[in-house]
Amino acid sequence: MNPTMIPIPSAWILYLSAVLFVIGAIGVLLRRNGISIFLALELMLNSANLAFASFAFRFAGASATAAHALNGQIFIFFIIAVAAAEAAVGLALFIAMYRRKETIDVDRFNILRW
Amino acid sequence: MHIEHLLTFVTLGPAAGALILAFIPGRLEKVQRWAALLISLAEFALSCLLWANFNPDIAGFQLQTAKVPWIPQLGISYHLGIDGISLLLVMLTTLLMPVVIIASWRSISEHVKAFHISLLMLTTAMLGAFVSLDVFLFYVFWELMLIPMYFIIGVWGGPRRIYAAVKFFIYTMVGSVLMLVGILYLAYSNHLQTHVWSFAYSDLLKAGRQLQMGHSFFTSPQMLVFAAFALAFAIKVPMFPFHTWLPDAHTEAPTGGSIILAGVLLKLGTYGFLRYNRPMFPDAWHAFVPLILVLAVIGILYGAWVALVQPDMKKLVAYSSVSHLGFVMLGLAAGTIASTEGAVLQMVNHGLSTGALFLLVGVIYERRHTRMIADYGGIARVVPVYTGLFLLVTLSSIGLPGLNGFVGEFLILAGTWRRYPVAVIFAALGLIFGAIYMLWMVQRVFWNPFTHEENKSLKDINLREVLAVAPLVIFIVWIGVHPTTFLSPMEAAVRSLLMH
Amino acid sequence: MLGSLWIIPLLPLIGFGLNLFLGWRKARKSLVTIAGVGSVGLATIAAYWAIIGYLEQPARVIVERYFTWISAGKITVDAAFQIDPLTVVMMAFVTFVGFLIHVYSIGYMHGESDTAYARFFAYMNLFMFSMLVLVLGSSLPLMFVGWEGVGLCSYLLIGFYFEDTYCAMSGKKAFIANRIGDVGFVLGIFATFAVFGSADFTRFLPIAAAHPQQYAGWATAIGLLLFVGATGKSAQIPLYVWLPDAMAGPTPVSALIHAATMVTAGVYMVVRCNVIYRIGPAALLVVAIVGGLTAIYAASIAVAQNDIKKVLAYSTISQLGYMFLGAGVGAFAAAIFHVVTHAFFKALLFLGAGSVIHACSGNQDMRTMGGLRKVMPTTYWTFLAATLAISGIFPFAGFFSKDEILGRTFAAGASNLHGFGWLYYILWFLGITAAFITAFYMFRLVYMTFHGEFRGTEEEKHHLHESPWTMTLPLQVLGVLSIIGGFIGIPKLMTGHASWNLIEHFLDPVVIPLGTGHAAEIAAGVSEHSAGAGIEWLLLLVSLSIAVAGILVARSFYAGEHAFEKPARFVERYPLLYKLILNKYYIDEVYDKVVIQPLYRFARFCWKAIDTIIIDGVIVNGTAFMTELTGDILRFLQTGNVRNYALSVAMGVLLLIVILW
Amino acid sequence: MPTQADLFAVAPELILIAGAGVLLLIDAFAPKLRQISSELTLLTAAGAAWALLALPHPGAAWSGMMRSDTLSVLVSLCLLVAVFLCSWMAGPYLRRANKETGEFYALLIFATTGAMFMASSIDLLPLFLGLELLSVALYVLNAFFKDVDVSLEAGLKYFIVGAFAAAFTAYGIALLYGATGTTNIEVMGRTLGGGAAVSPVLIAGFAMVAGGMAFKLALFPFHAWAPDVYQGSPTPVTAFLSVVPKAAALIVLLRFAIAFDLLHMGHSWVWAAGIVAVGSQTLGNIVAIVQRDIKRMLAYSGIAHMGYAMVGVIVAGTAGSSAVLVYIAAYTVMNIGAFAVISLMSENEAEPHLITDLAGQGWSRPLAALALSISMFSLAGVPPFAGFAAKFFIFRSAVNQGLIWLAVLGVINSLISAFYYLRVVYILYMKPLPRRVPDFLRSRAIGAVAGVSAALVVLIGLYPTWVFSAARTAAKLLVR
Repeated sequence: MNPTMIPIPSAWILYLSAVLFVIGAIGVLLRRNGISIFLALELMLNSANLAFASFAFRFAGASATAAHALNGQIFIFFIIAVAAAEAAVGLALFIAMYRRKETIDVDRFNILRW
Repeated sequence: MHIEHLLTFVTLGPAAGALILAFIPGRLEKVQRWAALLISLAEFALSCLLWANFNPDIAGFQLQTAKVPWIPQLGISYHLGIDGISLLLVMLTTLLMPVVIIASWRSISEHVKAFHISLLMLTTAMLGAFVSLDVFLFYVFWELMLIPMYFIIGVWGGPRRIYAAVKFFIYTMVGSVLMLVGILYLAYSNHLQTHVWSFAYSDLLKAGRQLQMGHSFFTSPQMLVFAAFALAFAIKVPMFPFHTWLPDAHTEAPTGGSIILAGVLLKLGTYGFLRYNRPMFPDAWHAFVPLILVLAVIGILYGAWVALVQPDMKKLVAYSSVSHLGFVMLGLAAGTIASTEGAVLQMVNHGLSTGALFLLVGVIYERRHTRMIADYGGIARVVPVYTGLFLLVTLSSIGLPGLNGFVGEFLILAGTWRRYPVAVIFAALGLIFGAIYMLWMVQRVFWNPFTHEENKSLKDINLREVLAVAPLVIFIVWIGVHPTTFLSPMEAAVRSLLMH
Repeated sequence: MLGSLWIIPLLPLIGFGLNLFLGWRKARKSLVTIAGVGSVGLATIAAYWAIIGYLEQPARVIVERYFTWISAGKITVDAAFQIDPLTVVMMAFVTFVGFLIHVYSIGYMHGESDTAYARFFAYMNLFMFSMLVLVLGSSLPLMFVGWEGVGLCSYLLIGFYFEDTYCAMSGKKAFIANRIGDVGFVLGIFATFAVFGSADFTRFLPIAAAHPQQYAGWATAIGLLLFVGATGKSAQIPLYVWLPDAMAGPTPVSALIHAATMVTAGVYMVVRCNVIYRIGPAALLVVAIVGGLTAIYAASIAVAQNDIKKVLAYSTISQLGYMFLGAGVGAFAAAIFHVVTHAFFKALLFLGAGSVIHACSGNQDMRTMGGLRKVMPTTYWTFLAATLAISGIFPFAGFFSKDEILGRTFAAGASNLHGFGWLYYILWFLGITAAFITAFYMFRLVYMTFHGEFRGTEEEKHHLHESPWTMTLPLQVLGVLSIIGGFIGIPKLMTGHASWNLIEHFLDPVVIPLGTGHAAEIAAGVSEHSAGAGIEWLLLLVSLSIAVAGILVARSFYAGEHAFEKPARFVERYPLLYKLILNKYYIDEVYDKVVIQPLYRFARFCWKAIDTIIIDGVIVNGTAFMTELTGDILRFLQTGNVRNYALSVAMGVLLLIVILW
Repeated sequence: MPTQADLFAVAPELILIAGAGVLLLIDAFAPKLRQISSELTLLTAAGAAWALLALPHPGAAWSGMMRSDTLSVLVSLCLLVAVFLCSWMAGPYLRRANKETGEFYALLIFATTGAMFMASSIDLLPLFLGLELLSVALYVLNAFFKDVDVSLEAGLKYFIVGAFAAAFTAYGIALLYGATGTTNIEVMGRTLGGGAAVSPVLIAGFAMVAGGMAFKLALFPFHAWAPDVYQGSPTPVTAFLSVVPKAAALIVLLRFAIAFDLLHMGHSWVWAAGIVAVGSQTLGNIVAIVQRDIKRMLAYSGIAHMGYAMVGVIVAGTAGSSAVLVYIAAYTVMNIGAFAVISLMSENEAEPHLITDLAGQGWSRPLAALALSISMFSLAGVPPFAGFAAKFFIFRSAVNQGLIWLAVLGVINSLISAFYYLRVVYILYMKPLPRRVPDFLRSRAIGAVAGVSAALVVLIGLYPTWVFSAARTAAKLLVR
């Protein structure tokens, strides 16, 4: 049958988002460089977006649930905005860090412990 | 003043007094002392009014205050009232307060204001715990006691005061927190039965009685709740083996603190047993009586034995308290009218004689700054009057007939004999050991050759101190010669309390 | 005075208060004397007034209730005094002898400082008060008030010279030994309350008497418990140990408290509760056995003592043994009779000894005395009279009472009382032997003290003198009494008229007849039963000759130019026996090793091990420590590395998901 | 179609934002006016409070995305009190470090606004926005002293962990949305009530959102950030941080608990939440015992306290929610009181705030010390202070639901907590002043803050009835 006729199953998108989320999470846990951690965070947020998209896509598919689609799609925009805000603050923090310690290796910031 | 407000005045009076003191500048120490003294005397006067208006024929609570809603959604209200039992203990408390203040006149030299404020707050807490007819209210007062006592021990105490203060606080709290859960459970089960929220003593009394007696301890609500209450009270009493906070607290606390601690605080434990555990959980009570008996007897003997070898006078008296309160618990456990009345009387007796003992030890401590028995000897020569008083108090505490101690112990043991003669036989040995450790201390402090030169300059007890100890001595003799004055008011109350 | 008996004990109590005050103000001795002796004098007058009033009216028992002392539940004790023949007898000699000894003390204690003098009389007055309460009290608890009161006074008076460790220690020892007995006593009281519902003599005794069968068992228990108290107060085996040490007190004290009055309280109590003992024969038997053993045991110790007061102390114990023996065989009147005569001659002996010690400037060792009869004739003659009395020489007081007791004991054997005839024969034999020993050691004392040459230092010899009249007067009065005192109890045997035995006749109502049908009937019967006139005469002669024999032996040992030779040889032959007796069979040491030391060791164990280490160390502070330790370990989860924190968040979410699944 | 009612519903928030805007403008263009920015903030908060109390409350607003009723009023009031007190004490504190700028206050206000949004939204959209507004503002506030290492580190840590948690929240929301087709909590609840199968997706989503909230509450095991951030941040910020986000997050959890009727959804929830609650209590208390820095200690104590509050959340229902609300009120005042005194009794923000530095202050700074001790006793749950009342209601609700084991473990924990609270008190009163008397901050303003909060603590303790009855009405609305 002609693949152009078969829509991508929304589940696939969901799985992708999940994978991305996990990658992001692992990134946060493993990377020491502030910037890369930061990128990983972005990845996680956007995987959430993807998840929203996939669900919205699914809901839009069926007429019964078509009304729900909008909620998710709106949400995506807000998350993007929020991500931007976090980005601003985060970068500012990293700059401040660098100014004081000449490094953005987060493991070097452990005066506070125990 | 309307009669129904009397109890409120008595109970909250000291707190109000504390508030007044707070506004007197701290550097006017004399004013502080006098103000505190006057307040406490007024208190005593008020409680005498209580006595005057008390009707001994009524078994239940009387002179009740109006029920003022406090947390109406839960049926918690401010409600006070007394019966013959609490009346006596209230009198004891208000009697001891002036004594304490006079006794602390010299010995408390710094933070005078704070001391008296804590003292008065403590009084309110203790009185409140005795007279509240709402269990929540009771619990609030009960816990409130900890804070001022914590300061009294910790700020004005001896070298190891902080350890003692914290130990006192935590130890006591161990019991009371579980009691809180017990109270909540009672209120809840009361709600299940009546569909009304209430913390009133009378309601929880019914609720407690209807609690299930399961087969084993852990499946029996009544036993569990009983235990929750009992632990709190047993620690306060203190019953063996929950007593180890007492020696430290007693020894480290300033004279005044020790007097209150021994005089009133411990009574709250025994009072709790009598007021809550016994009538609220009759079945569980009967299940636990053997245990209480055993612990009481152990307490009597154990306390006496340990007192026997104490080098420190205050510690000795502290352990003697363990022994004496063992007698009280024995009387309560036996639960005959005679033994119970004896127990209540013995609470008062112990308050008087042990209070007096601590006071007198404090007197000599102020002069020589040592409580070690070994640092004295033969001082009867230099301080005859002091010796006389000390001897009298000692005799009252070892239960010489004609003094208060005997009446209490006699009633307790005579009453207990009907049900548990064996326990009485063991407990009676405590009378022997009591005589041994007390007289041995007396011998080493007052008799024997005059060893320490520095004791030559000891001043005999002065007028202020005599005034402090006089009220105690008066009642020691009064109770000894004519105990009926104090037995008759509680007769009805005890009777009805034991009926259930 | 009858109708307000309370005045009698009140007077000495007032004296006590006055003397305390005077002592505090450091008042002159004369004032103290007035207060101290005066109060007792008045009390004596009041007492006799009351006695006369009592004799004039028909009732045998009068109880005066003043107020309810203790009342709670089923326990009710009235503050009430009771007067009956027994009370009369006791009160009569207690007040009188007491007064005499007070008078004597004026001279004896004159050397003391003003305050000490006042203190002494204060204590003595307090003692008179307590003793009178003991005698007058109409119920066991009230008797117990006096009972412990006299104990307290004896504690204070033994420890009168409190700066001497030995005195203080002896006082404490006396109090504690008494306390041990008293515990038995109170337990007896509790049992009485539980069984009879009341401890008033006029209530529970008749009940018991009415139903002997029913109460037999309990009566035995109560009797034994009460008797434990008696062994403490009246220094019987095993609690006698305090009495010898009690001699540490001033001599008048020894005379009044530890010879004449207090120590006889036990006998008084047994007689007072005779009903209980009669329906509980086992208890009665125990009383008799303990009495008999104590009599011989103490006498044997007295033989070897060199301290004049120690000898008298042990003789007191032995005499008390006689009294209990008497009570034990149901001869209650005889027991009281001996109490009275003993009060006379033993008080006299002590006072005499006191005057001797006074003369020898405080020295009490007989080995350094001797030949005193020249310097102090009054003391000597009165002392001799008393000695004859205690040795049981006809017609001195002691003869009648002691012989009565021995006779009854033999009779008990003859009548095979409770089927223990043989036992009573043994007891009689012990008694008669003790009589021999008594005569021996008493005359040993007399010879060593008054005869021969003075063996002390020169300046002591120089200091020797007869005592002032305040001291000799009481001696003379008591001397007369110890001579004629016996005539109040002349046995039927001699006169043929039972009524001539005044005291027994008088005390009759005290011995309440029992309800019907009880083995104890025989016990009651004993008081009438007699072993037959012939045997009685025989016994009489036996005991008399025994006494004489004792005297002769003593003479051959300690008098004449060969004095002290035989004893020395005796000691050489039986060194161990001598050491044993000299050291009182090492009983004190045994008690110390077996009871006291272990107790203290155990107490220290409780304190150090159980309290400090186990409860406080391990459980209380251990918990706190463990909590803190856990905290100290857990805090290191806080690595300070932000990525770990993130990890914990992730883990947390996973945890939630897993659990919620 | 938005109505005026919708405007009323968010009027307080609007006022706050306006105030913040003004502050920022002043900062940028009228530096001279800076010194009044603290007062301005107080004014703004007061204004918002006025709006909150004076304007009508339409209930559901913004087409059911938010709710403005007694509940939101109560919570918002707590939040406003918090921001009021915090900015009041911030003034002198910042002035000493001469760091006082309008932006600080503006950020405080923004954070509060975010929290208020969280508290009053039913839809996850505004909720998420509020959450982020709150968080982002806080990231900056923690690191506000950017030349102080600890402050900076605090900011960094809070940021990384916070963003991480936020991502989880976001993804969780997505999953919830996926499972139910809506982002409105109540609607979700209804669909569940309608018997929609509980899908793994839903559970995962809920777990992630709950985790996000638990992070804000610093519940075990999401607590790790708290001690460091508390210790590092400027004290006023710590005070703010210790109450505002927690209040908001608790409400969110309550909404979920009630909408989903978690208590009856099976034991798994009780177990999960129970472990979290008791775990937080135990870990918080036990580790707090060994802390030397008082701010760090209070962080652990905060962990424990949220553990108690969690018990109320588990119970939910009227009893549980009302208890939680009372707890929020009580916790707010006693914590801020404590931190006020701490900010008073510190020499400079860079140094750790050792408990032992307080030695002898009881007698040299009696009032401040009294306030601190009151907070401590209250935190320990000793009557007659607010903390006791709060715990009382919590445990009562637990007992009523037959969750007695939760109550028992709770009281045992509050017993353990007495250890370290008492230590503060005895160091205040029973230890002598050190030879070198520390020169602590002296400020009427902070003193006033401490005084006010202490007074409130006593008031709520002695007469919890007002708060409690308000809480009950609110709770009823919540449950309906």
